[in-house]
Amino acid sequence: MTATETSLKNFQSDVDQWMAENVPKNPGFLLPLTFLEVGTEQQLDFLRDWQHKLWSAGFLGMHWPTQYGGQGSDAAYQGIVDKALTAHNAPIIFNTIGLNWTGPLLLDVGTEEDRQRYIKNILTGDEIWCQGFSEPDHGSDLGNVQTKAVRDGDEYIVNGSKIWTTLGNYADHMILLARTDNTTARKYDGLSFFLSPMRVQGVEARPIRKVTGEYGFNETFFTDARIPAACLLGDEGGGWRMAMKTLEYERGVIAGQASAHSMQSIGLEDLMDAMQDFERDGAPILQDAMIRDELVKLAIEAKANSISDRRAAIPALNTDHPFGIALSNKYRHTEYARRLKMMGAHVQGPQGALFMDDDQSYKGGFWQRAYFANFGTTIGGGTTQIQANIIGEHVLGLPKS
Amino acid sequence: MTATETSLKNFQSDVDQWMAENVPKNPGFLLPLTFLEVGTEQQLDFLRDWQHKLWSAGFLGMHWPTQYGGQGSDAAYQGIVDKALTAHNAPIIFNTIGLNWTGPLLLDVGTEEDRQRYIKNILTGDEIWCQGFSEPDHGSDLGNVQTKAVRDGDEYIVNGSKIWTTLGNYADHMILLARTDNTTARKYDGLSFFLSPMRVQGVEARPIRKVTGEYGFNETFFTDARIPAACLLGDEGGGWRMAMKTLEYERGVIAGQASAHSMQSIGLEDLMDAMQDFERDGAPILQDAMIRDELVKLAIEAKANSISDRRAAIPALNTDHPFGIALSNKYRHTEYARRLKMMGAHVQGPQGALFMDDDQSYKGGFWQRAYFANFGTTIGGGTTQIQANIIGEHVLGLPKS
Amino acid sequence: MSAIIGSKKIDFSDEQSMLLDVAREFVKDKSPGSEVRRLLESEEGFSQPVWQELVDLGWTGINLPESVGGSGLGIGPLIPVIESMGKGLMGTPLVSTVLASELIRRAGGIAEEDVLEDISGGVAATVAYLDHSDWGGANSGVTVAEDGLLSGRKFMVSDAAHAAWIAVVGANSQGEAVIALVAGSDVSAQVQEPHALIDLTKRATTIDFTGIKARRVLSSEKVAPAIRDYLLIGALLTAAEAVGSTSACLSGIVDYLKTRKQFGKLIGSFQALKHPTVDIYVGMEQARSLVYHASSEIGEGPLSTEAEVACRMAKAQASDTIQYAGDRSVQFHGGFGFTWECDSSLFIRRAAWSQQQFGDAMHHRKRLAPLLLDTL
Amino acid sequence: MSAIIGSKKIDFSDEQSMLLDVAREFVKDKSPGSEVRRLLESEEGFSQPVWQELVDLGWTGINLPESVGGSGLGIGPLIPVIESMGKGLMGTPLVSTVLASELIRRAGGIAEEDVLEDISGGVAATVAYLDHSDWGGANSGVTVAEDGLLSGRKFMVSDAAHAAWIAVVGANSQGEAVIALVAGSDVSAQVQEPHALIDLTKRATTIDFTGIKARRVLSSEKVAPAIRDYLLIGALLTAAEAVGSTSACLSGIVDYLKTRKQFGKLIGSFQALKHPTVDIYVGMEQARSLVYHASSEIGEGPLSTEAEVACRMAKAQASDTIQYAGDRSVQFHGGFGFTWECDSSLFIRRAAWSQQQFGDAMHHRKRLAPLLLDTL
Repeated sequence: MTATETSLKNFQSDVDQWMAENVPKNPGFLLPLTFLEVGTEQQLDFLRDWQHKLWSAGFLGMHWPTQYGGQGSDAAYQGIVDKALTAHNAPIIFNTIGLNWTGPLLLDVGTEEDRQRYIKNILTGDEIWCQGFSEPDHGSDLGNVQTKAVRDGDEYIVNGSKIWTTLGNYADHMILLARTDNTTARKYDGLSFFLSPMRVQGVEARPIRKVTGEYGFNETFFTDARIPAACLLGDEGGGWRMAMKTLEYERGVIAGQASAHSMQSIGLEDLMDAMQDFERDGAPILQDAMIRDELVKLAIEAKANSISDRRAAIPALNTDHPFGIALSNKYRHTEYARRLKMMGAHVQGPQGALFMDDDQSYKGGFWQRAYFANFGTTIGGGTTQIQANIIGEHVLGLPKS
Repeated sequence: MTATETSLKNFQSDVDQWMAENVPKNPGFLLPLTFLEVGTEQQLDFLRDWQHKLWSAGFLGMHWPTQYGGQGSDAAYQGIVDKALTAHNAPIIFNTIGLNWTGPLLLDVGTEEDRQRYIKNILTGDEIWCQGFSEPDHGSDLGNVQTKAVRDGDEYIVNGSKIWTTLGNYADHMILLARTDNTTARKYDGLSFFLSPMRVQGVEARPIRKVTGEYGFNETFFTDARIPAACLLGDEGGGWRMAMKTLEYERGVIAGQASAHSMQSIGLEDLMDAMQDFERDGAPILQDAMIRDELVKLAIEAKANSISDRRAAIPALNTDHPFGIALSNKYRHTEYARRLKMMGAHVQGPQGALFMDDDQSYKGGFWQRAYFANFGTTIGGGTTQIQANIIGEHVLGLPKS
Repeated sequence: MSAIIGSKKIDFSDEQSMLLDVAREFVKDKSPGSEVRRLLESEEGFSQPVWQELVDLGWTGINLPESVGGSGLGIGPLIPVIESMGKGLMGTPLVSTVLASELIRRAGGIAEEDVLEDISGGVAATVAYLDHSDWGGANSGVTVAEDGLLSGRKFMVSDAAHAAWIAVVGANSQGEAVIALVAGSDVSAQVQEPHALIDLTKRATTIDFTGIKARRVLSSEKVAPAIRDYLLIGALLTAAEAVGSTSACLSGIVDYLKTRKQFGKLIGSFQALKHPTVDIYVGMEQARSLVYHASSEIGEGPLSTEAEVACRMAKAQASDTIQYAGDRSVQFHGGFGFTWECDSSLFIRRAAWSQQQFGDAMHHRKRLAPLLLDTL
Repeated sequence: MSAIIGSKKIDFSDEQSMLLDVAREFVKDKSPGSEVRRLLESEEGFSQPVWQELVDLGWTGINLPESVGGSGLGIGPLIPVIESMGKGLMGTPLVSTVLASELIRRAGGIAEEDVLEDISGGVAATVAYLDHSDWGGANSGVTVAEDGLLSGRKFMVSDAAHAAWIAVVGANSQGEAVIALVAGSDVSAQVQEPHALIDLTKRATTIDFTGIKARRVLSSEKVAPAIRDYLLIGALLTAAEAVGSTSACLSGIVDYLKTRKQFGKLIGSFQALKHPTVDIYVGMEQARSLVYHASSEIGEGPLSTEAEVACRMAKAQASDTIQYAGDRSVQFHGGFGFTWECDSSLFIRRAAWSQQQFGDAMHHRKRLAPLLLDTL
């Protein structure tokens, strides 16, 4: 299928119809809002079924080659699917690290054997992927990775630990950045990149319990774990380049992802819906002047955020600080989301003191959990405070702190 | 007079009566709210007359010896006068540097000749004093004072400059900190303290225009200015100790001041008064829910500030951070005042865009000017940002920035 | 002219000073982190032996008259005790019990002395007030028939599972406010639905009182003011507890900022973390001042307007500060802050709880407005 | 579902792009700091030769139809021009003139084409709207008799001293809104009382119109919507100007933070200064986005609800941001910031002005509430 306007339009209506009929409704328990938050077998099974169903219907990996399980068409079709997933408020397509990072990477630099081996199972959800870059104590300083992989015949022996391993306890494979040489002049040159199996002796993913009480992340320990030497992607010592390429997929700098629907977003409309359900001082809460003002402030912020994002594409309106809007993206959106969700938790009155397991909690403690979970975005990937430094230094040219 | 309860009570009623009859009402132009803000001859003449009147009535320098123009009674009497001045919303007693810093210092360490020469004229307002401690570029780093005083026979030759010299252009004398020796091992040991005449060749006080458009501060330049060697207070090289003692009077750490009424404070009551005079959306502004909430927030802050100040005197309620309330005093009060005054300027609507010289401005632009002038307090004497460092480091024990 | 600020009274008696010392030591001793963590997994949420010690110290009777075995000291000396418990995140039905005894004392008469004797003697009690999620709405959804038979449900009744007495705020058949004193033993577990609270150190249940008979019904003209005062004192005690929790939260932040390094520096040297921490500190001290001020304004009789203003200000300030503190604590602990293991998770949950008890900051500011602004 | 956010349209035509470049260069050239300082001491507040150049560039007719000698481009392309003038703190009656021509164009008919021709040809004009200090109140205090004779005063009429036409918003004897077109030459200096504005680059007067005869009175059904649109477009142009001024204020702060040292470090390395500066930057970009969005929503006809929402959001955001920027600019410049000499004094004054023009942020948020919240 090539992307003519007519074929896209027809496709869109097909997709819409399929979604209307097939998007699963409330499963009776809270689903994760992002792929970072899969914390129970129940959630996992549900999401795996859903991904498989989407793939079976021919709506996943639209632009990936058919020989690896894709649909062999244009990327525009994936765009339509992703939009429809959002519009229909569909559960997330959870195998994100496989679909959006490992998959495109293998299609780009993998061997034919790697592609045959891994890609279809990524699409079906039969094999789950996780990522092993960050380490305890080194945070996001990837150049400083300390986990060691030592060649021993046809194997590498891996020792060390990784942190914030999303899906680690459920994963079959990890994209692993490890040090194969600690004698190189530049520390980056000692790193290698592996498609490393998780289900081998000496690999243990220990779930990290979050502030919400749920799981989703792991700390992954390698203790004399032996992995086949064939797991090496690219050359020994060439891991840094692979990791950087992966991050470009992660950040959407390069296209190729199989589905962008890795999180369900919570917006002002959701908060407005919630507002219908509460009273203050015996009257609908929307009649409270202070609440109204707070909502209007959030609306101004939300609108300014989305218009700013569009404005970033108009060069003549970005001459003063060319990358300012893009570089402030995380700062603006994640802090807005924190305030929004905090308000959702706060306006409930006493019910806001109930949590997820309470039958009387509002929407299963949805807002309280969303507020707590949002800290993942204001902490992870460079805290808000670091974002402010980045904007100050790289956009405004202020001296380093 | 010794301070018995009865005599104090009688005195208080005398003072009250006198104030009721003698406190001057609106002179037809804006008076300075603090001694830092005397900017015109008109203001100066008015304030000098008022101070002289207060002194003539026997209400100034209550506890200073009669032989120098004081009233020779107990300090409690001065406290009563000061309270009455505030209660009657009296104009400030402007010669603050003389009354509260130089005077007590001379009574403490001055020679009999110094006392005879200077003190009475401080009380009457006939001679005005200013202070020459801070220098351009060195801010509050007094140890680093660079203005030089070189002994030449019976004189010192002074060169250098001082900044933020309050009343400098009107002053007869300056308490001057200058370097008499730049070879000392400790830089503090090379400083001397002078009672330096302002009306001599080579001394020029150049008024600094403020953000309000008014004056009050000066930059004072010394160019081969010759001052009598007899102006030295204490020993040559003993200036640091004198300066520190002066600062203790300035900060009220030691008692002895002749009148604490050196500023008229602007409080929430004043803002409430102003609220009677404005409308919003065709109704009294006090009916606006947002305005009400802002006022209540300020009221909570004001009340918390004043109760905290009282709480500081109850040791058992200060065990966790013994000096926290005192050390956060400036931080709390000056920033509260900024918000209060900003609100006073802001609520006026279009009238808030008028300034002091406009006949139609609200109370002569009182609030706009007060808001602007308040920056003197959030910048001078260690900015708000530095105050936050002080609290973080000295109260909470956080590492230095 | 000074009407808008009003009284600046702040008393701190020798009893309070002594109790502050004793309570701090007590809580430090009985509620170390490991015990807090143990209890939050437990069904009861508090330790019976510790409760007994607390009873033996006389703390359940501090506010009650000597005639019923109390100390006759009023609410004031309880503040340092409750503040200390907040600091130690101590699970205990003390606040519920005190509020119940205050409500009963204020609404009842000589006939109620036996109940107050029970309480000062160490049985736990509580008040059932809310019937839906709005502190500002009418919460009279339980009706009390002539014969004392109740019908209706109450929501979020704190510490009800172990309460020997439950003071149920309801309405009689004429729609007048009454207080039904229900014996805990008459409320079976079957009619109680335990809540899953956001603050895991707390316990509360929804109770269906339908068909339960009150042991006694209070219906004099003292009932309405007593309910009003119960809500204000409830706000104050929540504020006192929140101030204590904020202070522990602050200590946790400060400790982390003094030891954790990033980019080769102690993170406490970064003003982006230091200055907000200072704001937490300042906000907490302000709240603490208002709490002790409010306690100085509360006497035996119905609360004065000054006392009402003080209680509301204390609650508004304490709520805002603990919310900010809990939020920043998670953020400033970075990745660790996002974990269950980090005590920030306890504080952000306590913050959510404290805000929602007896009305949030907005609720109280809205009620302060007419008291402060419309009286001139 | 997306009603609360609504349109996200943002257009930026080639004309706008070109005008942005031209206007920036023009203002840089004509309004350097020394010229700003010179003009603020002057009586006129602007330079006649520069005004003439601006007229020659066609800027007074950008928004007007070609039939009256304008460019027929609407309000959109004026935004970069006014933003640039805000950036250079340029004293000019352009905003007043544009607002007058928009009001007259929207309220008038063919008969008013001569006035619009005057304006596009380069005479200055203004609107007399306020009669007291409340944008939300009725401001119809000038009455216009059958014979066109006016009575009453108007307050804060911008740039009136040099206006050839003054559009006076008033009421006729039936109390209906009318617009009286008064010739500047009919308004003697004696009836004008110049204001001492907080923003020294601006000029405005109180005018007593009593006894002055309007050259023409507009009274059709177009008058009321035209006044409403005048207030919204006024808010938008003020926001555009404020965004420009904020950007200059920000540059001043950034320059100071990059060069001033304290305690041996460039002060911009301190997060206590750096992070608030980032917030000014982010707030300004948000305001700028909203301003350009709003200009994309305004067409020739009466403003749509989308356009109203956009104008109000732009003004609210721009007001809050410039207020914060001006305040922080003084503070962050320290002792120097407190002096007249420092340009911070110009920005904090511009901030006060911008806020108070066409309603402050609170005013607009209050009106946004029903538009956004009550339509679902």
